[in-house]
Amino acid sequence: MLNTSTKSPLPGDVAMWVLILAELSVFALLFLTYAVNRQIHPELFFNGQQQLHPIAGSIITIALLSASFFVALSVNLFKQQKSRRAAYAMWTAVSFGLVYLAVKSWEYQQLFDLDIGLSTDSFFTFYYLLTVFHLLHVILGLGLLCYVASKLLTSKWHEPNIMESIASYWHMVDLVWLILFPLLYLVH
Amino acid sequence: MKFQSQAVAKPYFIAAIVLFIGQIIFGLVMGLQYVIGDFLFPAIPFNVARMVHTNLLIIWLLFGFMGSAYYLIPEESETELYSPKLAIALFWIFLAAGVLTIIGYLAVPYATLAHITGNDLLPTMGREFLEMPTITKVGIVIVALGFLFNIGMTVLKGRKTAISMIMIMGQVGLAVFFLFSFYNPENLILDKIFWWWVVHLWVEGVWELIMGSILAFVLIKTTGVDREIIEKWLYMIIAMALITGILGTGHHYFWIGAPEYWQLIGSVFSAMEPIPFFMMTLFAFNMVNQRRREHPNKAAVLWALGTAVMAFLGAGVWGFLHTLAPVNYFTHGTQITAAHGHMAFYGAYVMIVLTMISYSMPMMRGRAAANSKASQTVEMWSFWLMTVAMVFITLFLTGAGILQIFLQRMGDSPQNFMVVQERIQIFYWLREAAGVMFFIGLMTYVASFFVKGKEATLKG
Amino acid sequence: MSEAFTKSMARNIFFGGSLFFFLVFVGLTIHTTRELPERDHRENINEMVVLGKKVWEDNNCIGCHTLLGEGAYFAPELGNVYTRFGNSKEAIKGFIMSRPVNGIPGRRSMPQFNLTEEELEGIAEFLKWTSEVNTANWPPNIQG
Amino acid sequence: MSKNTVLFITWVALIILTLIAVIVGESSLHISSTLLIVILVLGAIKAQLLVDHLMGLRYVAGPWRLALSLYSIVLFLIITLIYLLV
Repeated sequence: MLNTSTKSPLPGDVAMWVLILAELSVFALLFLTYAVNRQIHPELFFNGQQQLHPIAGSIITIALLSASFFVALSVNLFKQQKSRRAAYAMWTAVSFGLVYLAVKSWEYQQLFDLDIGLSTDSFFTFYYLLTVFHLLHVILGLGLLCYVASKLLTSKWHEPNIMESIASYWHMVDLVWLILFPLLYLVH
Repeated sequence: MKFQSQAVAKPYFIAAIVLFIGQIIFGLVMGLQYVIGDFLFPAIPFNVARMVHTNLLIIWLLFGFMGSAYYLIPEESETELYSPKLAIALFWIFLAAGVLTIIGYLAVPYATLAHITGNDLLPTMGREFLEMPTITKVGIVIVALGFLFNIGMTVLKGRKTAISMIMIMGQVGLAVFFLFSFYNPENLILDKIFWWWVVHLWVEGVWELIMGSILAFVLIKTTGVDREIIEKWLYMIIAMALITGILGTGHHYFWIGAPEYWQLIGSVFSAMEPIPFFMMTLFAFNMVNQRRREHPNKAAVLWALGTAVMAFLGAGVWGFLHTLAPVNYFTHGTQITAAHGHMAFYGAYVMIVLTMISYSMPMMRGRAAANSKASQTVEMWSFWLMTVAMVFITLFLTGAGILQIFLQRMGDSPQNFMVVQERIQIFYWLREAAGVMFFIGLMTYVASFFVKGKEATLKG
Repeated sequence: MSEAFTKSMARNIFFGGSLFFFLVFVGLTIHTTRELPERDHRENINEMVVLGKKVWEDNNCIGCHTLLGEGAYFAPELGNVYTRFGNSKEAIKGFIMSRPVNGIPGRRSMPQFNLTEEELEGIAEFLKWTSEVNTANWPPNIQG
Repeated sequence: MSKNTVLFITWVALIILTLIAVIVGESSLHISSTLLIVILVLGAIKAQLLVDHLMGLRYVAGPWRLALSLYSIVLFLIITLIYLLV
């Protein structure tokens, strides 16, 4: 490396990172089981994937990526003691999260209209488990982001450890989607 | 002992050990019935011996947990127990309910016991681990409420530490999930699904909180490591325990009629269940390595480390052995399940209660911190005898299970259950021998309480 | 390595994590109870099946047998005994009735429970109903 | 370059890579193995960008960056092997 930059400390609390590693391993096990089952029933999975909407999927991916960008931006602004601007960045991230929720519920509505449920077939068991499980994590994450955003606006709140931990949690949720999206939507 | 009222735990621990002996005696009876089919038939048929064995286990572990709480909470809250008299009263009520139930199992046929105790009013009997009459179940709930009130009031008026809060959460969880034993629907499948809310959410949920808080308490006292570090680790361990354990219930829903998505959820989450036990082993060894003092009670430290390792082996490794759905399809309802059951119960819950007894009993019997060198040596002998015997029991039952699966479930000409049981008799003989070894270990453990000698001094 | 590892964060992870997963578990359990009817054919539960389950419990059959793989491992699995006995309730009732009071010398034996004709009919109905539950084609074969 | 601009560039790069992956993915009904590798490699790159810049692990001491980077790379690798070999 050109500049031997000084080593910075881990952003956020180790306790949160233990949770992040646990969540990532759960999703890894689910992804691997998905891949194996796809090879066992290739046409079932192919037909299942035809019901999905890649365009909606890509809007979701971009929304989550943008949310992650604004969360990271908010952390930077927070470190530069610009709490007010950090709060605005965080609320923007939350709004992108809401875009995700809207598009995701639209997608589920399409599937419910076709009477496709959790036990319809093996593909949709995986689809619903993976995406709903991820959705619940996003909802929990949005709750945390709203908490931080409101704290930033109101008092002289200065908790870098909590701020960075919540940001790392959100990035983990985005990382999971980054892997989930090509697997479920693109590779058919 | 900092507070006089902690001595209330003494009768609980004594009752626990006595009932433990009873449990192992009936374990030996059953072990013999596996190899000599008509042993004690029809006086004590296998199902009666089994009820006594499993219910004694649960009763004496509950005695152990309550005793541990009565010893731990006052010291953690730095105040006297709210009402020692209530604790003693509850002790006698619980002991009476337990002993009467066991006598009921042995004295009259089960159907008669059900009739006498009015099971028809609210039928909750006849289910594994919950065979006790409905009135005994009500008695247990009353004792639990009184117990929770007692320790709750103690904590309220005293210092609130993570350890005492986690102990209370575990005990409250235990009481709350026990209430599901009153739900016995006519639909067998619904009955089974919510039966697991009692059994699984106990042993892979709230009991891990109780176990964690006892282990943390003993480690703080024996190693002198800073409370902040120990409580941080404790929170992480029980967080992982509940995160993986709650959805881990799915590994019981594979073949009992529940939808098939449970095969995926159950396998994935229960595959992660060994992690909290692995963290607990790291935690125990780390704290002992970083100890700031040499505690004279070497036996208690050995029990604490042994608990962490055996819990990881029995509940973690042996659990993972048969938790994935494709594997469980063949091992479900075979001796593999029994092997896991034995080592998990001993490694996780029997040993943690013995750890607490080993740590607290010397002080409740008037010594400063530990028994004599001689007594501790005998106790350590009993530790190794019982633990090694349990490893053998588990290995022999695993062997029996593997052969059973091979003969009864695999291949194109699977054999009949009873024929297979004949073919695997050798493992049952070996298991009975290991059971006798365990019993010797238990007798050694009891003997260690009566070994005299000068008290080991408090060094450093 | 100046990582922060605070007890308060660990506590939050504990409370947040366990609550989150408990809610997910409750949600899945509710979904399961909605999907169960067409898997367990509860419409076939008549009063004989109910009596059969009561007889099963009052005589602690789970103390020796496994039912759908859960119970004691001393005696055969009974979840599919109806099919193993050739789909005949009479075979099941006959077997239970004919248990010798003093057992079989040197071998495991089922006690004589002296069940009434109605109780026998009930237990047979209950085992027939249990064998028709959709258990993801478990056990692996007829031996159970 | 200030931290915020690095973030901005990462964001734009991630969006572009996403669009490329979608175009590649939708180009044909049945994905050929080469297109499969392209998509999964794009996924791995995106994951690495996220871990390094958005998560901010680029210059962090300790095994954290390695662990997170390996996570996505190894996962994509195993999935590719499963898809190609099984």
